[in-house]
Amino acid sequence: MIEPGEYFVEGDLAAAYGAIKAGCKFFAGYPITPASEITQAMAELLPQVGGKFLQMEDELASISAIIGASWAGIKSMTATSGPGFSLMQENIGYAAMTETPIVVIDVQRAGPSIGQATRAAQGDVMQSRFGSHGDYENIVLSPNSVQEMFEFTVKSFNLAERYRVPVILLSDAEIGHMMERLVVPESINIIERKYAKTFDEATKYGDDLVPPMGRFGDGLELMVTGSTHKPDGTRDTGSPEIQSSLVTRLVEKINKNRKDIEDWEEMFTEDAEILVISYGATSRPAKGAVIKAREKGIKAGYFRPKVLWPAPENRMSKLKNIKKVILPEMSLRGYSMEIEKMFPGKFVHFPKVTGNVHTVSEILKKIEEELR
Amino acid sequence: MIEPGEYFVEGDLAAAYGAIKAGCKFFAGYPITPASEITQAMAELLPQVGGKFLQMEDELASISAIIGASWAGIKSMTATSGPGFSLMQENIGYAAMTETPIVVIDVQRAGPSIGQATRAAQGDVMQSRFGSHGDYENIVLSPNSVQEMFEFTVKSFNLAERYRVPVILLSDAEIGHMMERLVVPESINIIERKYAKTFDEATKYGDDLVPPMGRFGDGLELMVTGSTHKPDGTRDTGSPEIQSSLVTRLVEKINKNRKDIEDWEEMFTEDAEILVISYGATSRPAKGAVIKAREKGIKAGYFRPKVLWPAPENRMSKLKNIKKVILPEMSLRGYSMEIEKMFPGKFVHFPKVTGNVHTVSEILKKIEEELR
Amino acid sequence: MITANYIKNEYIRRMPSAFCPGCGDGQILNAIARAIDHLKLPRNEIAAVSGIGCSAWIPSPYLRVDSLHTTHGRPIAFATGLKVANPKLKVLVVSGDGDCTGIGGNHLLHAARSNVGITVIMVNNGVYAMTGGQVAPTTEHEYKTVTTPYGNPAFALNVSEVVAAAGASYVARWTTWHMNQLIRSIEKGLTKKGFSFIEVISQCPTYEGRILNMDHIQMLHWFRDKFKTDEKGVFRIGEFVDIEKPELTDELQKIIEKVRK
Amino acid sequence: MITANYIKNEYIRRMPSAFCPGCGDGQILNAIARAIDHLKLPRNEIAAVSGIGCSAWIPSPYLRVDSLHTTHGRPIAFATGLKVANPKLKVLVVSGDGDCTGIGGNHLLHAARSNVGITVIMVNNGVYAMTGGQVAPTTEHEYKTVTTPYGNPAFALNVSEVVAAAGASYVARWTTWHMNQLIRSIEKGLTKKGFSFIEVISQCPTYEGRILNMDHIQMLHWFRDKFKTDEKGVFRIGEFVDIEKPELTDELQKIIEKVRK
Amino acid sequence: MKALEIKIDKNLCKGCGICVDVCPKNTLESSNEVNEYALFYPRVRDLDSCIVCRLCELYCPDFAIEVKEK
Amino acid sequence: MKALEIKIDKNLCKGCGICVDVCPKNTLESSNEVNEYALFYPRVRDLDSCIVCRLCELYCPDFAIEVKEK
Amino acid sequence: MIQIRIGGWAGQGVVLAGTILSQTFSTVLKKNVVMTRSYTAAVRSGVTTSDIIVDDDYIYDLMITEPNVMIIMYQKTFDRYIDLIKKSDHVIIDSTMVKNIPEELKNIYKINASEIAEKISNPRISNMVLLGAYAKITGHIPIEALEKSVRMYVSKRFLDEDIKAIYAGYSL
Amino acid sequence: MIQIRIGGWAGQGVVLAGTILSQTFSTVLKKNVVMTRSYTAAVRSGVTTSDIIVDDDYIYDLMITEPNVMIIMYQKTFDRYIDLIKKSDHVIIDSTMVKNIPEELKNIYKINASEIAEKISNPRISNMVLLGAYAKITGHIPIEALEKSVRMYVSKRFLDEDIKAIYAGYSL
Ligand SMILES: Cc1ncc(C[n+]2csc(CCOP(=O)(O)OP(=O)(O)O)c2C)c(N)n1
Ligand SMILES: Cc1ncc(C[n+]2csc(CCOP(=O)(O)OP(=O)(O)O)c2C)c(N)n1
Ligand code: SF4
Ligand code: SF4
Ligand code: SF4
Ligand code: SF4
Ligand code: SF4
Ligand code: SF4
Ligand SMILES: [Mg+2]
Ligand SMILES: [Mg+2]
Repeated sequence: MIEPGEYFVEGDLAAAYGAIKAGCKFFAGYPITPASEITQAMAELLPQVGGKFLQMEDELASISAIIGASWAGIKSMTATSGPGFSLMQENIGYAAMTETPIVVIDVQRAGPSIGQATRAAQGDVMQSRFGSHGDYENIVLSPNSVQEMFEFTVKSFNLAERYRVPVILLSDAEIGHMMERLVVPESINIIERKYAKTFDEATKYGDDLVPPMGRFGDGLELMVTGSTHKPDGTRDTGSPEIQSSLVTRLVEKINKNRKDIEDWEEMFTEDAEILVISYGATSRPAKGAVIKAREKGIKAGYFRPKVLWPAPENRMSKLKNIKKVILPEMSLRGYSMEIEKMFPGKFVHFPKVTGNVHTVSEILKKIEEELR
Repeated sequence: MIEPGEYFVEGDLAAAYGAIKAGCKFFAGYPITPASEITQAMAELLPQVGGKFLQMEDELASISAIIGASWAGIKSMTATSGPGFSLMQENIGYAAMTETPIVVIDVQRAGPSIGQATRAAQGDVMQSRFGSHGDYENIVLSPNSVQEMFEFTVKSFNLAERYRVPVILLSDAEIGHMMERLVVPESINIIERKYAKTFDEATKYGDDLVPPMGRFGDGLELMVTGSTHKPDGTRDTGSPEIQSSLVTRLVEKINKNRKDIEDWEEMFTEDAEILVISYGATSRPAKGAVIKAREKGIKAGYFRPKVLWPAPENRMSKLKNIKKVILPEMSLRGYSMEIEKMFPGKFVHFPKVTGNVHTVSEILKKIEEELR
Repeated sequence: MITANYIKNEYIRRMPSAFCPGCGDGQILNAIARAIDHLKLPRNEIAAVSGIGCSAWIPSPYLRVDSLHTTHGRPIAFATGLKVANPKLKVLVVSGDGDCTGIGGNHLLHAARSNVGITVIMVNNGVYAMTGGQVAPTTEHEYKTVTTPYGNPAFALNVSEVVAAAGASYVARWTTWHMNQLIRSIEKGLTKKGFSFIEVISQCPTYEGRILNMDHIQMLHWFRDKFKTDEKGVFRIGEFVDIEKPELTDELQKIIEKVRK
Repeated sequence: MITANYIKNEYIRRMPSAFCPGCGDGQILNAIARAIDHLKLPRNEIAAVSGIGCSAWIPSPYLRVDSLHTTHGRPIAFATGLKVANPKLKVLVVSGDGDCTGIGGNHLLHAARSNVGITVIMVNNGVYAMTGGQVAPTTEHEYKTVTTPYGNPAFALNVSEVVAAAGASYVARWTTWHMNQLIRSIEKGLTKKGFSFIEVISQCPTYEGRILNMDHIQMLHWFRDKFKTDEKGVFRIGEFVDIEKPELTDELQKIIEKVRK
Repeated sequence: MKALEIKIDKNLCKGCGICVDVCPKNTLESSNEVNEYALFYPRVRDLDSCIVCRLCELYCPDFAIEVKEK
Repeated sequence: MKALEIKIDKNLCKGCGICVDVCPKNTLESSNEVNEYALFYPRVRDLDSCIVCRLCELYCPDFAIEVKEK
Repeated sequence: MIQIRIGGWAGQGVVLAGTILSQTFSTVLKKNVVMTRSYTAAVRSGVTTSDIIVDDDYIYDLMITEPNVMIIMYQKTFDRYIDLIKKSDHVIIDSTMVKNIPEELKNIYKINASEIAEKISNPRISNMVLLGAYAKITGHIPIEALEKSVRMYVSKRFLDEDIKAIYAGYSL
Repeated sequence: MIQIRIGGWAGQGVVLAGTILSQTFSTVLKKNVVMTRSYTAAVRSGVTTSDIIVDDDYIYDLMITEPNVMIIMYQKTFDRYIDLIKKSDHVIIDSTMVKNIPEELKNIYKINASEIAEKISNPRISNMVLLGAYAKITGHIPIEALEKSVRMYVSKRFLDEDIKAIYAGYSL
């Protein structure tokens, strides 16, 4: 099943391959353009590896089902796009609260609302972190090629299992529907879940703030709840301390491990005066434009967060010589608040919301304009 | 009904009074702590003014129903808390896309997920702006007293009708369940919807970017859709230009009218060196602490956005002498990204997530600490 | 005699439609327009609400009345608000089987239960057509679709039976072969005080056709031959329920009158 | 003879419960524990899933098995994932009438349709108890609650009938007066291959009591006197459905075997 | 009743052949002529046989056929 | 069978009286004694009348009553 | 500034007492008042409190910090708030419900409110008796103001007995 | 860099042709390739395109900017992309489907692909005929590489006729 080697496939299919390689054995989903191809591929592939696929009645059910399955010790995933992603928000919060490892792929399309289903956008960046109510942190990855659709899906599972959080693979219609070379390597690094062997073990955590997870059916008599709870799972909806310590740990679990989670790519940043920050599909032409700008003698740099949340803030805060930061993205809001926060007074937004990715020459032109 | 005069009521009830006074004639909702009291009050009050109340099967249905009712020309509202607010996100985006005036009250409780239902928090601030997928802007108000629960509800309806957007009244369990004096004034400024009298009128807008709204039943043969559409409502899911111009207008409609929408309160800001920014319940002790600090000779200032989104960025960017900004809030995330963005290098976060509001002395102590 | 040309000029916003050749959705549009015409309903007293799916496009944009094209699964909930806000409107929901019973099943259940006076036409093509042929709640056990490549492990919902059990005032099922009966049922639905539900078995040549291995003419013939008023289960057609009981917006009006006097 | 003390020691995580005096939820907990004991099911082979509501607290924390206390309305969907992921588990859902048929109605419909082998016990107390006595989908027409102060304009859902129509393998309705029958039905539900649904009419003295103007003893007597196997509508008790048909996780297993050989 | 003319609007007709199928009198037949969308629209085989029952109009999904009465 | 003792756990009993109601032999009765939650728990009226049918145990929502057999 | 906590058990009318007292200060006496309630998510039973803050100035602090007055209607509540009780100026208890009082606590007003209430009509109006006693003991409010608030809030059916109860408490 | 647009109508096998051609470049010839598709939300009918970008370097631009090659299978598509066609180096059309060609356009390869396809088995494989013709006309790919790609992608059932079709196109 999915032999190592070279394939020419679309991004959605590569994500499904990645999930299978990561050990995903359960997928529950609901069709939606442009993510249906992931769903369809999982329907086809999962039984081949002894896994199970369910098309559910809606997205509320889909995310609920994968959380349920995760507690049975099965790596689980769903895939959707904007409208379905909005519906999943309540239970993304539940997964964060109960520390359930799940992977959710959002193949972004042009919104808001129904918008343009087949066209690309990056309008869900803030939602992917703040879409559910209350305080929590999750992890969001942003691939920019078919190869990364595969690799980042594997990585999403690894991070989900490692930190017991919902991980969002935030793709878009461009990358999801694009076809490109995919190389499936011989060996892939897979992180497996740490199981608690006793009830007691499941209530304790070390420096990483991540308690080992119990599994239903192992006889631990677990209590899992989305209500505020003590470390042993006992519901407590009245104590200030329990609320504070639980929520703080859930957030700190990500913040404390930022160094391990943050991921980015950069080029020409040492001496760059103008920096193009970009992610996902847009980062392809952004990089191309920076290379072209350098050829023209412009001191341009390129910086690309591969993990959007937590953002690579440490690294960004060290990029001191920069005079201007351009953020091209397929959204009027996208990542701009984060980048403006990191580069106050230097920030230039360059949104494009036509459903098309920026071109190299558009970004190059913008770089040149901003230098004038 | 609800005679002018003095009442001693809880915040939730004051919001229901405000809605009735604003001319709300339809409420569809689903019970949830701590917003159920609004729902129950509307069930009781609406028939008295010839209005209609429906308890729906869930929050998805509730927000759908009020959008439907709004298109029949009826001012409509719903009220919920975090879990229900998450479920409403898809159709908040739909209301934004179709430019439907509705009011949604979110009485925040301690989350994430089920959390602590009766206890206060401010964790939904980012969600209230970014909770739905894609690019849109809405308006979010933050009351800090029972009186403001009343006044801001009226104002929410006014802004919704004026700008044809979903308006969120973002309250919390503290303000919603607190009892205080409410003065219902003799006369209240109510903005009524501008109706299009012809199909053609409904397709055009002026400088404010807000087209007059058609009403179902008036014979205009309207086409309303959450898909990308031309100004006349014709669905167009393929054209880059239509997508771009529609979404840009939806966002610009708010940005362009910021001056009219932004609202805040400030004190001692002229010469303040340390500024406490706060909103909602927390702004009460924050203001108290600043007053106490001044009594002690500390050059403290107080700044409180009454409208959280759009944020009073113009005003904030002019507060130049400030050396430090403290943001006490009942959230680990809350409004911090916005304030950090506005006051880079000066920002001090002071979250409290116990379900209790900060006390005056806690904030005062923090001010003193930060001065050291 | 009513001509199609007259119907088109009077009730159809624009043609050609975006439907595939031979798609039943066009027939259903034709039926709806004729029912409205038979009843001599002024167009401004009708509002059409639909969700997302091929069948949701039947009224939006093709039917020349106020139309609200909502989110996937929610048209009945939107329609409920619209109806309550203006009870004078005849509110017509057109919804696909996925829209109506997949993601939207709960609203259907509760609209039937609360007996809100709207008319729901559910287009049952046994598949999620718009998104490319995935399994629907109405797909038969073991059928192969793009998301059940090895056969559907679940069973098809007998939608009309469920809606009847939930308390609807009027429930009927026809196929696109039964055009006259269908039109008659839409008329009855639109005149019914309470909640009315009309299930139309319809052909989707593009995706359902692939599943059934039939073209649209074959499907129509299958509808003609297999679906009977004395059949069992999902093959039964006819009127299942036709009763009178208090309607929701009436009840709300009564409350107002009671409270205010 | 099985004593309550033995049941408590063996199956109950902790007492006293947070339920009001005389609440039927405690009786249902008692019934569930006894059914498990009668079947001699090892506790680690049972998983309890519940949503939000008073009745959701029956298994969480009181039943001494793995328990997943989920979001409001979704327990059946969570349970479906859990069951599919580990078909060896007996997955028991305990859900209130609001949780199960209000916000969660759609999942109920589709679990019944797809015949997933879980057991749902729905506690029907005719009201949203946990949030303070609001109208539920099971509240009778014209009843007064805090959100229907002038009477319920809608009608009560006959839940078991709807679930039967949707395709469940086993459907029964009892009341908290009918403890032995209830226990027997839970046993049957837990041994049933397919989807089993047990509706329990239960007393909520605090809120339902206010609506009906009865205390819990009066309610129990009302259950005894009014609910009969030969009654009509919502007053009918007994076993409504008891059939065999292919179960979802079995079907998925068959697919795997088919594909891999 | 007799038909004066049966008009098929080439720009609307999608060549599905439903009209041909439902016509009780075999008045219509498939053709090999395509419109600009490459769809084969039907043609009148025998106008005289038409009884103006308008079943073709009733079943046509695309409002593409029009039977004009004498 | 005869009962040796009928124990009502004061800390669990919520005084609902369901046991009193369902007992076929009137073995139990309500009392005026309250526990620390101000709930009136029942008492044994006539131990000898008990037939150890354990209906009280079956119906008690709070696992508060225990019938010990001789 | 006056800070009052009324503490009892679910169903004892803690919130009603708090509301009537707050309204006395707010609507009748034109003070600024904030009243907050606390109860656990369990609707069923548990400690319930009404916290009242009264001031001539605008009220900034929404949480009680140092209560001047503790009105306690239930033993478990008494035990829970023992620390605050020790620091409070006035402690008023329903001595029918709170019997277990540490020796060292001297300055406690013990009102057999439930018994008095039962004599008037039923123990459920013990909260009103305690309000009357509060007016007398602290002198914070004239009894007439309290009466006015009761008349504004309580429905006709219960008005007579409630008025009787506050005067009974006042005249102790 | 080579930029190719294949344009046709829904159902003509535009995406399949694009995929096989892209794979020829990518998997067989080891070039970098990005292929994107465009179609309207209407699943039913409409203009469909496959855009292919081929480069020795990593591909940054995901959108076709200046196509070198236009392969057009349908009149409406031809009309829509007339501007790009004018600027393109090579234009290859299925002359059975595209008949209406402005006079001034000279440099167009007219391949009666549908007819040839029909002769082999059925008109649905006209896309393969055009791919064969493309290989011949542009010299971008050896026909053997194309054949290899077809063999990798196409299922056994259709393999023979597809191979025949590419060689038919190639030998024109
Ligand atoms: C929340 C959400 N989920 C999924 C979709 C994608 N979607 C659009 S239409 C559709 C199915 C339509 O099927 P049906 O209702 O049966 O209509 P048909 O196309 O068959 O007429 C789906 C899943 C969506 N638009 N929104
Ligand atoms: C999404 C969401 N909406 C609303 C609520 C609030 N809520 C909690 S329990 C409940 C109703 C419970 O009623 P039911 O299921 O009948 O259980 P009961 O308490 O009557 O046993 C509601 C509406 C919630 N927790 N989540
Ligand atoms: S895909 Fe099916 S349902 Fe949709 S228009 Fe085509 S034939 Fe009709
Ligand atoms: S409120 Fe009703 S359902 Fe909830 S515990 Fe009390 S009696 Fe039981
Ligand atoms: S009117 Fe009747 S007979 Fe004439 S062509 Fe149409 S279907 Fe045939
Ligand atoms: S039924 Fe209509 S669309 Fe179909 S072939 Fe006849 S005229 Fe054309
Ligand atoms: S065992 Fe039976 S007879 Fe004895 S007290 Fe209990 S219910 Fe009564
Ligand atoms: S049934 Fe149980 S809780 Fe109720 S009174 Fe009897 S012993 Fe107490
Ligand atoms: Mg369908
Ligand atoms: Mg209930």
